[in-house]
Amino acid sequence: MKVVYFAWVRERIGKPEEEVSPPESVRTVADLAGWLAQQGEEYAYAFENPAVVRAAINRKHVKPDTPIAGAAEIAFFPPMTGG
Amino acid sequence: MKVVYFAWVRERIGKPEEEVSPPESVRTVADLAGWLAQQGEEYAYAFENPAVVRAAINRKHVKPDTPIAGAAEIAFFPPMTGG
Amino acid sequence: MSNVPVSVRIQAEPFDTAAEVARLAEGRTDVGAVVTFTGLCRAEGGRLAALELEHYPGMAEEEIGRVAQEAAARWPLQGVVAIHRHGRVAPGEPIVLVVTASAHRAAAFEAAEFLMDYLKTRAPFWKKEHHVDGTAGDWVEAKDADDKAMERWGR
Amino acid sequence: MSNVPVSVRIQAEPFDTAAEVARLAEGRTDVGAVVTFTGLCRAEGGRLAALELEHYPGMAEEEIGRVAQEAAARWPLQGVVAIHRHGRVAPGEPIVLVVTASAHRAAAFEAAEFLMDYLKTRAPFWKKEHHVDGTAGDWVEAKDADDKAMERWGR
Repeated sequence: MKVVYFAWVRERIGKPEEEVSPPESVRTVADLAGWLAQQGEEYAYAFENPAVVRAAINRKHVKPDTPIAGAAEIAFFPPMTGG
Repeated sequence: MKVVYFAWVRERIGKPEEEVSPPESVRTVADLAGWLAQQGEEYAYAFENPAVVRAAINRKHVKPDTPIAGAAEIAFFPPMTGG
Repeated sequence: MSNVPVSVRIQAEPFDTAAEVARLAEGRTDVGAVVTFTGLCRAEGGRLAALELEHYPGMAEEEIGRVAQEAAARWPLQGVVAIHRHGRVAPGEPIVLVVTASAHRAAAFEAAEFLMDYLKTRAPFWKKEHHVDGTAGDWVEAKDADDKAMERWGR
Repeated sequence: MSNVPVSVRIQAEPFDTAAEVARLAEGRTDVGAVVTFTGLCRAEGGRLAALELEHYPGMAEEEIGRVAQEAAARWPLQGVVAIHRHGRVAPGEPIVLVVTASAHRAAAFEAAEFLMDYLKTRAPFWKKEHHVDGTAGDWVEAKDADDKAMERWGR
Protein backbone atom coordinates (compact mmCIF):
# COMPACT_ATOMS: atom_id res chain seq x y z
CA MET A 1 0.00 0.00 0.00
CA LYS A 2 1.38 3.38 -1.06
CA VAL A 3 1.35 6.15 1.53
CA VAL A 4 2.14 9.79 0.64
CA TYR A 5 2.87 12.71 2.95
CA PHE A 6 2.65 16.46 2.48
CA ALA A 7 3.84 19.68 4.14
CA TRP A 8 4.99 19.28 7.77
CA VAL A 9 3.82 15.65 7.90
CA ARG A 10 6.26 14.99 5.03
CA GLU A 11 9.03 17.06 6.66
CA ARG A 12 8.66 15.32 10.04
CA ILE A 13 8.66 11.82 8.54
CA GLY A 14 11.50 12.79 6.21
CA LYS A 15 10.16 11.32 2.98
CA PRO A 16 7.38 12.16 0.53
CA GLU A 17 6.07 8.61 0.05
CA GLU A 18 6.66 4.95 0.82
CA GLU A 19 5.20 1.47 0.51
CA VAL A 20 3.88 0.07 3.80
CA SER A 21 2.50 -3.33 4.82
CA PRO A 22 0.46 -2.92 7.99
CA PRO A 23 -0.97 -6.01 9.71
CA GLU A 24 -4.56 -7.07 9.02
CA SER A 25 -5.75 -5.54 12.29
CA VAL A 26 -5.19 -2.10 10.70
CA ARG A 27 -8.59 -1.54 9.09
CA THR A 28 -9.29 2.22 9.08
CA VAL A 29 -7.47 5.45 8.33
CA ALA A 30 -7.20 6.09 12.08
CA ASP A 31 -5.78 2.58 12.59
CA LEU A 32 -3.17 3.24 9.93
CA ALA A 33 -2.17 6.59 11.48
CA GLY A 34 -1.87 4.87 14.87
CA TRP A 35 0.23 2.06 13.42
CA LEU A 36 2.49 4.50 11.54
CA ALA A 37 3.00 6.51 14.76
CA GLN A 38 4.68 3.43 16.22
CA GLN A 39 7.19 3.01 13.37
CA GLY A 40 9.79 5.36 14.85
CA GLU A 41 10.43 8.75 16.42
CA GLU A 42 9.88 10.67 13.19
CA TYR A 43 6.47 9.00 12.72
CA ALA A 44 5.53 9.57 16.36
CA TYR A 45 6.35 13.27 15.85
CA ALA A 46 4.28 13.52 12.65
CA PHE A 47 1.25 11.92 14.30
CA GLU A 48 1.71 13.37 17.80
CA ASN A 49 -1.65 15.11 17.48
CA PRO A 50 -3.61 12.68 15.29
CA ALA A 51 -6.78 14.83 15.34
CA VAL A 52 -4.95 17.49 13.31
CA VAL A 53 -3.72 15.22 10.52
CA ARG A 54 -6.08 14.91 7.54
CA ALA A 55 -6.25 12.01 5.09
CA ALA A 56 -7.22 11.18 1.53
CA ILE A 57 -7.74 7.80 -0.12
CA ASN A 58 -7.20 7.64 -3.86
CA ARG A 59 -7.16 11.47 -3.93
CA LYS A 60 -10.45 12.00 -2.12
CA HIS A 61 -10.85 13.42 1.37
CA VAL A 62 -11.81 10.75 3.93
CA LYS A 63 -12.67 10.61 7.63
CA PRO A 64 -10.63 8.71 10.25
CA ASP A 65 -13.15 5.83 10.39
CA THR A 66 -12.97 5.16 6.64
CA PRO A 67 -11.82 1.58 5.83
CA ILE A 68 -8.53 1.38 3.96
CA ALA A 69 -9.25 -1.95 2.27
CA GLY A 70 -8.51 -1.72 -1.46
CA ALA A 71 -6.86 1.71 -1.23
CA ALA A 72 -4.18 2.26 -3.88
CA GLU A 73 -2.86 5.49 -2.35
CA ILE A 74 -3.40 6.94 1.11
CA ALA A 75 -2.27 10.49 1.87
CA PHE A 76 -1.67 12.20 5.22
CA PHE A 77 -1.33 15.96 5.48
CA PRO A 78 -1.99 18.99 7.73
CA PRO A 79 -5.11 21.15 7.41
CA MET A 80 -4.99 22.81 4.00
CA THR A 81 -3.95 26.42 3.56
CA GLY A 82 -4.39 27.07 -0.15
CA GLY A 83 -6.29 29.89 -1.79
CA MET B 1 -35.98 77.36 -9.69
CA LYS B 2 -34.38 74.92 -12.15
CA VAL B 3 -36.14 71.60 -12.67
CA VAL B 4 -34.52 68.73 -14.63
CA TYR B 5 -36.10 65.53 -15.93
CA PHE B 6 -34.66 62.15 -16.90
CA ALA B 7 -35.65 59.00 -18.81
CA TRP B 8 -39.40 58.59 -19.37
CA VAL B 9 -40.23 61.59 -17.17
CA ARG B 10 -38.15 63.67 -19.60
CA GLU B 11 -39.70 62.00 -22.64
CA ARG B 12 -43.26 62.51 -21.42
CA ILE B 13 -42.75 66.17 -20.54
CA GLY B 14 -40.85 66.69 -23.76
CA LYS B 15 -37.92 68.68 -22.42
CA PRO B 16 -34.83 67.92 -20.30
CA GLU B 17 -35.03 70.98 -18.04
CA GLU B 18 -36.80 74.27 -17.43
CA GLU B 19 -37.11 77.19 -15.04
CA VAL B 20 -40.33 77.15 -13.01
CA SER B 21 -41.87 79.60 -10.55
CA PRO B 22 -44.39 77.75 -8.38
CA PRO B 23 -46.55 79.70 -5.92
CA GLU B 24 -45.48 79.97 -2.27
CA SER B 25 -47.95 77.27 -1.25
CA VAL B 26 -45.67 74.72 -2.99
CA ARG B 27 -43.34 73.82 -0.14
CA THR B 28 -42.25 70.21 -0.58
CA VAL B 29 -41.04 67.92 -3.37
CA ALA B 30 -44.50 66.29 -3.40
CA ASP B 31 -46.16 69.72 -3.62
CA LEU B 32 -43.96 70.58 -6.61
CA ALA B 33 -44.76 67.30 -8.38
CA GLY B 34 -48.48 67.92 -7.77
CA TRP B 35 -48.24 71.50 -9.07
CA LEU B 36 -46.26 70.40 -12.16
CA ALA B 37 -48.89 67.72 -12.88
CA GLN B 38 -51.41 70.57 -13.39
CA GLN B 39 -49.28 72.43 -15.96
CA GLY B 40 -50.57 70.51 -19.00
CA GLU B 41 -51.33 67.09 -20.43
CA GLU B 42 -47.68 66.14 -20.83
CA TYR B 43 -47.00 66.94 -17.15
CA ALA B 44 -50.14 65.10 -16.03
CA TYR B 45 -48.86 62.06 -17.97
CA ALA B 46 -45.36 62.25 -16.44
CA PHE B 47 -46.75 62.45 -12.89
CA GLU B 48 -49.79 60.19 -13.39
CA ASN B 49 -48.38 57.83 -10.76
CA PRO B 50 -46.55 60.20 -8.42
CA ALA B 51 -45.46 57.41 -6.05
CA VAL B 52 -43.20 56.04 -8.82
CA VAL B 53 -41.38 59.27 -9.62
CA ARG B 54 -38.18 59.84 -7.60
CA ALA B 55 -36.57 63.19 -6.85
CA ALA B 56 -33.22 64.76 -6.07
CA ILE B 57 -32.42 68.24 -4.76
CA ASN B 58 -29.02 69.63 -5.63
CA ARG B 59 -27.97 66.15 -6.82
CA LYS B 60 -28.91 64.26 -3.65
CA HIS B 61 -31.79 61.82 -3.32
CA VAL B 62 -34.71 63.26 -1.34
CA LYS B 63 -38.08 62.06 -0.08
CA PRO B 64 -41.45 63.56 -1.14
CA ASP B 65 -41.84 65.48 2.11
CA THR B 66 -38.48 67.29 1.75
CA PRO B 67 -38.86 71.11 1.65
CA ILE B 68 -37.76 72.71 -1.62
CA ALA B 69 -36.86 76.10 -0.14
CA GLY B 70 -33.41 77.18 -1.31
CA ALA B 71 -33.07 74.39 -3.88
CA ALA B 72 -30.93 75.35 -6.86
CA GLU B 73 -31.82 72.27 -8.93
CA ILE B 74 -34.64 69.79 -8.46
CA ALA B 75 -34.65 66.56 -10.52
CA PHE B 76 -37.52 64.16 -11.24
CA PHE B 77 -36.87 60.70 -12.65
CA PRO B 78 -38.09 57.07 -12.68
CA PRO B 79 -36.62 54.38 -10.40
CA MET B 80 -33.00 53.91 -11.40
CA THR B 81 -31.86 50.98 -13.54
CA GLY B 82 -28.10 51.35 -13.74
CA GLY B 83 -25.48 48.78 -12.96
CA MET C 1 -13.32 60.68 4.36
CA SER C 2 -11.04 57.68 4.43
CA ASN C 3 -7.50 57.63 3.05
CA VAL C 4 -8.40 54.74 0.76
CA PRO C 5 -7.75 55.46 -2.93
CA VAL C 6 -11.20 55.74 -4.52
CA SER C 7 -11.58 56.23 -8.26
CA VAL C 8 -15.05 56.90 -9.69
CA ARG C 9 -15.56 57.54 -13.39
CA ILE C 10 -18.60 58.03 -15.62
CA GLN C 11 -17.62 57.65 -19.25
CA ALA C 12 -18.91 56.73 -22.70
CA GLU C 13 -15.79 54.70 -23.56
CA PRO C 14 -15.22 51.03 -22.64
CA PHE C 15 -12.83 50.35 -19.78
CA ASP C 16 -9.77 48.16 -19.31
CA THR C 17 -10.34 45.91 -16.31
CA ALA C 18 -6.73 44.73 -16.15
CA ALA C 19 -5.46 48.33 -16.03
CA GLU C 20 -7.90 49.15 -13.22
CA VAL C 21 -6.80 46.13 -11.18
CA ALA C 22 -3.15 47.10 -11.74
CA ARG C 23 -3.98 50.62 -10.53
CA LEU C 24 -5.01 49.17 -7.16
CA ALA C 25 -2.55 46.33 -6.66
CA GLU C 26 0.59 46.95 -8.72
CA GLY C 27 3.73 47.75 -6.77
CA ARG C 28 2.02 46.89 -3.46
CA THR C 29 2.75 43.89 -1.26
CA ASP C 30 -0.03 44.34 1.29
CA VAL C 31 -3.00 43.53 -0.95
CA GLY C 32 -4.24 39.98 -0.42
CA ALA C 33 -7.50 39.99 -2.36
CA VAL C 34 -8.85 41.77 -5.42
CA VAL C 35 -12.46 41.29 -6.51
CA THR C 36 -13.77 42.61 -9.83
CA PHE C 37 -17.36 42.74 -10.99
CA THR C 38 -18.12 43.44 -14.63
CA GLY C 39 -21.70 43.96 -15.74
CA LEU C 40 -22.31 43.37 -19.44
CA CYS C 41 -25.10 44.16 -21.88
CA ARG C 42 -27.11 41.04 -22.75
CA ALA C 43 -28.85 40.54 -26.10
CA GLU C 44 -31.93 39.15 -24.31
CA GLY C 45 -32.27 36.25 -26.69
CA GLY C 46 -31.34 38.28 -29.77
CA ARG C 47 -34.13 40.84 -29.26
CA LEU C 48 -31.81 43.67 -28.27
CA ALA C 49 -29.63 45.74 -30.61
CA ALA C 50 -28.33 47.96 -27.83
CA LEU C 51 -29.00 49.55 -24.48
CA GLU C 52 -28.99 53.31 -24.25
CA LEU C 53 -27.81 54.50 -20.86
CA GLU C 54 -29.03 57.90 -19.75
CA HIS C 55 -27.50 59.43 -16.64
CA TYR C 56 -27.69 62.54 -14.48
CA PRO C 57 -24.30 64.19 -15.07
CA GLY C 58 -22.72 65.44 -11.89
CA MET C 59 -25.06 63.55 -9.59
CA ALA C 60 -23.87 60.18 -10.97
CA GLU C 61 -20.24 60.88 -10.02
CA GLU C 62 -21.14 62.43 -6.67
CA GLU C 63 -23.55 59.68 -5.65
CA ILE C 64 -21.24 56.81 -6.59
CA GLY C 65 -18.37 58.66 -4.91
CA ARG C 66 -20.41 58.94 -1.72
CA VAL C 67 -21.17 55.23 -1.63
CA ALA C 68 -17.58 54.27 -2.50
CA GLN C 69 -16.45 56.32 0.49
CA GLU C 70 -19.09 54.59 2.60
CA ALA C 71 -17.77 51.19 1.49
CA ALA C 72 -14.24 52.31 2.36
CA ALA C 73 -15.43 53.36 5.84
CA ARG C 74 -17.37 50.12 6.36
CA TRP C 75 -14.78 47.56 5.23
CA PRO C 76 -10.96 47.55 5.59
CA LEU C 77 -10.32 48.31 1.92
CA GLN C 78 -7.07 49.29 0.24
CA GLY C 79 -8.68 50.67 -2.90
CA VAL C 80 -11.95 51.01 -4.80
CA VAL C 81 -12.65 51.60 -8.48
CA ALA C 82 -16.15 52.17 -9.85
CA ILE C 83 -16.70 52.92 -13.54
CA HIS C 84 -20.11 53.28 -15.16
CA ARG C 85 -20.61 53.86 -18.87
CA HIS C 86 -23.30 56.01 -20.45
CA GLY C 87 -24.58 56.24 -24.01
CA ARG C 88 -25.18 53.37 -26.39
CA VAL C 89 -23.81 49.95 -25.40
CA ALA C 90 -24.08 46.86 -27.62
CA PRO C 91 -24.72 43.28 -26.41
CA GLY C 92 -21.50 41.71 -25.15
CA GLU C 93 -20.02 45.08 -24.18
CA PRO C 94 -19.29 45.99 -20.57
CA ILE C 95 -21.49 48.56 -18.80
CA VAL C 96 -20.14 48.74 -15.28
CA LEU C 97 -16.97 47.79 -13.41
CA VAL C 98 -16.35 47.60 -9.68
CA VAL C 99 -12.93 46.66 -8.28
CA THR C 100 -12.18 46.29 -4.57
CA ALA C 101 -8.83 45.50 -2.94
CA SER C 102 -8.28 44.38 0.64
CA ALA C 103 -5.88 42.36 2.76
CA HIS C 104 -8.60 39.73 3.17
CA ARG C 105 -11.15 38.22 0.82
CA ALA C 106 -14.35 38.66 2.82
CA ALA C 107 -14.00 42.46 2.85
CA ALA C 108 -13.22 42.59 -0.87
CA PHE C 109 -16.22 40.39 -1.76
CA GLU C 110 -18.70 42.14 0.53
CA ALA C 111 -17.68 45.64 -0.51
CA ALA C 112 -17.97 44.74 -4.21
CA GLU C 113 -21.47 43.30 -3.67
CA PHE C 114 -22.50 46.35 -1.65
CA LEU C 115 -21.28 48.68 -4.39
CA MET C 116 -23.12 46.74 -7.09
CA ASP C 117 -26.35 46.56 -5.08
CA TYR C 118 -26.03 50.29 -4.60
CA LEU C 119 -25.32 51.04 -8.25
CA LYS C 120 -28.38 49.05 -9.32
CA THR C 121 -30.82 50.93 -7.13
CA ARG C 122 -29.45 54.38 -6.29
CA ALA C 123 -27.05 55.54 -8.99
CA PRO C 124 -28.89 57.91 -11.37
CA PHE C 125 -28.76 55.83 -14.55
CA TRP C 126 -31.65 54.65 -16.71
CA LYS C 127 -31.55 51.98 -19.42
CA LYS C 128 -33.62 52.15 -22.60
CA GLU C 129 -33.84 49.17 -24.93
CA HIS C 130 -33.25 49.44 -28.67
CA HIS C 131 -34.56 46.52 -30.71
CA VAL C 132 -32.83 44.79 -33.57
CA ASP C 133 -35.70 45.82 -35.88
CA GLY C 134 -34.65 49.45 -35.41
CA THR C 135 -37.48 50.48 -33.11
CA ALA C 136 -36.93 52.06 -29.73
CA GLY C 137 -38.08 49.74 -26.98
CA ASP C 138 -39.18 50.43 -23.44
CA TRP C 139 -37.26 51.84 -20.54
CA VAL C 140 -36.03 48.95 -18.42
CA GLU C 141 -38.15 48.59 -15.30
CA ALA C 142 -36.58 48.58 -11.87
CA LYS C 143 -36.63 45.19 -10.15
CA ASP C 144 -37.98 44.47 -6.68
CA ALA C 145 -35.14 41.96 -6.31
CA ASP C 146 -32.63 44.80 -6.64
CA ASP C 147 -34.35 46.83 -3.92
CA LYS C 148 -34.37 43.76 -1.67
CA ALA C 149 -30.66 43.16 -2.33
CA MET C 150 -29.95 46.76 -1.29
CA GLU C 151 -31.97 46.45 1.91
CA ARG C 152 -29.69 43.77 3.31
CA TRP C 153 -27.00 46.41 3.85
CA GLY C 154 -29.25 48.25 6.32
CA ARG C 155 -29.43 51.54 4.43
CA MET D 1 -21.98 16.88 -14.92
CA SER D 2 -23.26 20.18 -16.19
CA ASN D 3 -22.66 21.58 -19.67
CA VAL D 4 -21.06 24.68 -18.20
CA PRO D 5 -17.52 25.30 -19.44
CA VAL D 6 -15.27 24.63 -16.45
CA SER D 7 -11.52 25.22 -16.63
CA VAL D 8 -9.32 24.13 -13.73
CA ARG D 9 -5.56 24.53 -13.83
CA ILE D 10 -2.74 23.98 -11.37
CA GLN D 11 0.42 25.68 -12.58
CA ALA D 12 3.70 27.23 -11.48
CA GLU D 13 3.38 30.15 -13.90
CA PRO D 14 1.48 33.38 -13.23
CA PHE D 15 -1.88 33.76 -14.98
CA ASP D 16 -3.49 36.41 -17.16
CA THR D 17 -6.80 37.43 -15.60
CA ALA D 18 -7.96 39.39 -18.66
CA ALA D 19 -7.40 36.37 -20.91
CA GLU D 20 -9.37 34.14 -18.54
CA VAL D 21 -12.29 36.58 -18.45
CA ALA D 22 -12.22 36.80 -22.25
CA ARG D 23 -12.29 32.99 -22.39
CA LEU D 24 -15.66 33.04 -20.59
CA ALA D 25 -17.34 36.13 -22.00
CA GLU D 26 -15.86 36.99 -25.39
CA GLY D 27 -18.11 36.45 -28.40
CA ARG D 28 -21.12 35.82 -26.16
CA THR D 29 -24.11 38.10 -25.69
CA ASP D 30 -25.86 36.19 -22.91
CA VAL D 31 -23.38 36.86 -20.10
CA GLY D 32 -24.57 39.64 -17.80
CA ALA D 33 -22.09 39.37 -14.94
CA VAL D 34 -18.47 38.33 -14.54
CA VAL D 35 -16.85 38.16 -11.10
CA THR D 36 -13.12 37.63 -10.62
CA PHE D 37 -11.29 36.94 -7.40
CA THR D 38 -7.51 37.21 -7.31
CA GLY D 39 -5.63 36.14 -4.20
CA LEU D 40 -2.16 37.64 -3.85
CA CYS D 41 0.90 36.92 -1.73
CA ARG D 42 1.31 39.53 1.02
CA ALA D 43 4.70 40.57 2.44
CA GLU D 44 3.24 40.51 5.99
CA GLY D 45 4.82 43.81 6.91
CA GLY D 46 8.06 43.10 5.06
CA ARG D 47 8.79 39.90 6.98
CA LEU D 48 8.11 37.58 4.04
CA ALA D 49 10.45 36.97 1.09
CA ALA D 50 8.13 34.41 -0.50
CA LEU D 51 5.50 31.78 0.04
CA GLU D 52 6.24 28.24 -1.08
CA LEU D 53 3.09 26.44 -2.18
CA GLU D 54 3.17 22.67 -1.91
CA HIS D 55 0.31 20.72 -3.47
CA TYR D 56 -0.91 17.17 -3.98
CA PRO D 57 -0.57 16.68 -7.75
CA GLY D 58 -3.57 14.98 -9.25
CA MET D 59 -5.78 15.44 -6.22
CA ALA D 60 -5.55 19.25 -6.48
CA GLU D 61 -6.97 19.25 -10.02
CA GLU D 62 -9.57 16.59 -9.25
CA GLU D 63 -10.79 18.18 -6.04
CA ILE D 64 -11.08 21.70 -7.48
CA GLY D 65 -12.75 20.22 -10.56
CA ARG D 66 -15.31 18.49 -8.34
CA VAL D 67 -16.20 21.68 -6.51
CA ALA D 68 -16.32 23.73 -9.71
CA GLN D 69 -18.85 21.23 -11.07
CA GLU D 70 -20.77 21.52 -7.80
CA ALA D 71 -20.85 25.31 -8.16
CA ALA D 72 -22.07 24.92 -11.73
CA ALA D 73 -24.86 22.60 -10.53
CA ARG D 74 -25.82 24.92 -7.67
CA TRP D 75 -25.90 28.29 -9.47
CA PRO D 76 -26.98 29.17 -13.04
CA LEU D 77 -23.44 29.73 -14.29
CA GLN D 78 -22.25 30.17 -17.85
CA GLY D 79 -18.60 29.43 -17.11
CA VAL D 80 -16.08 28.86 -14.32
CA VAL D 81 -12.30 29.26 -14.26
CA ALA D 82 -10.18 28.25 -11.27
CA ILE D 83 -6.38 28.53 -11.39
CA HIS D 84 -4.10 27.81 -8.45
CA ARG D 85 -0.34 28.27 -8.57
CA HIS D 86 2.23 26.09 -6.84
CA GLY D 87 5.91 26.61 -6.10
CA ARG D 88 7.54 29.82 -4.94
CA VAL D 89 5.46 33.01 -5.09
CA ALA D 90 6.83 36.45 -4.16
CA PRO D 91 4.88 39.20 -2.34
CA GLY D 92 2.66 41.09 -4.77
CA GLU D 93 2.33 38.09 -7.08
CA PRO D 94 -1.01 36.34 -7.65
CA ILE D 95 -1.60 32.89 -6.15
CA VAL D 96 -5.15 32.01 -7.08
CA LEU D 97 -7.78 33.13 -9.58
CA VAL D 98 -11.46 32.34 -9.68
CA VAL D 99 -13.70 33.65 -12.47
CA THR D 100 -17.46 33.08 -12.66
CA ALA D 101 -19.85 34.17 -15.41
CA SER D 102 -23.64 34.25 -15.18
CA ALA D 103 -26.63 36.07 -16.61
CA HIS D 104 -27.17 37.67 -13.19
CA ARG D 105 -24.84 39.12 -10.60
CA ALA D 106 -26.00 37.28 -7.45
CA ALA D 107 -25.11 33.88 -8.94
CA ALA D 108 -21.71 35.08 -10.13
CA PHE D 109 -20.85 36.59 -6.73
CA GLU D 110 -22.10 33.64 -4.66
CA ALA D 111 -20.39 31.02 -6.80
CA ALA D 112 -17.07 32.90 -6.66
CA GLU D 113 -17.27 33.16 -2.86
CA PHE D 114 -18.20 29.49 -2.57
CA LEU D 115 -15.24 28.48 -4.74
CA MET D 116 -12.83 30.59 -2.72
CA ASP D 117 -14.16 29.33 0.63
CA TYR D 118 -13.72 25.83 -0.74
CA LEU D 119 -10.22 26.43 -2.06
CA LYS D 120 -9.10 27.80 1.31
CA THR D 121 -10.22 24.77 3.30
CA ARG D 122 -10.40 21.71 1.04
CA ALA D 123 -8.00 22.09 -1.87
CA PRO D 124 -4.78 20.16 -1.11
CA PHE D 125 -2.34 23.08 -0.95
CA TRP D 126 -0.03 24.08 1.89
CA LYS D 127 1.82 27.37 2.29
CA LYS D 128 5.26 27.65 3.84
CA GLU D 129 6.77 31.02 4.69
CA HIS D 130 10.26 32.05 3.64
CA HIS D 131 11.71 35.01 5.52
CA VAL D 132 13.65 37.92 4.07
CA ASP D 133 16.66 36.92 6.20
CA GLY D 134 16.93 33.72 4.16
CA THR D 135 15.55 31.37 6.81
CA ALA D 136 12.67 29.03 6.19
CA GLY D 137 9.69 30.04 8.30
CA ASP D 138 6.72 28.06 9.53
CA TRP D 139 3.96 26.38 7.62
CA VAL D 140 0.97 28.70 7.56
CA GLU D 141 -1.67 27.55 10.03
CA ALA D 142 -5.22 26.92 8.91
CA LYS D 143 -7.71 29.50 10.17
CA ASP D 144 -10.90 28.76 12.05
CA ALA D 145 -12.47 31.68 10.17
CA ASP D 146 -11.92 29.81 6.90
CA ASP D 147 -13.64 26.68 8.23
CA LYS D 148 -16.55 28.81 9.43
CA ALA D 149 -16.79 30.50 6.02
CA MET D 150 -17.00 27.07 4.40
CA GLU D 151 -19.71 25.87 6.75
CA ARG D 152 -22.19 28.49 5.57
CA TRP D 153 -22.53 26.59 2.28
CA GLY D 154 -23.94 23.60 4.13
CA ARG D 155 -21.28 21.14 3.09
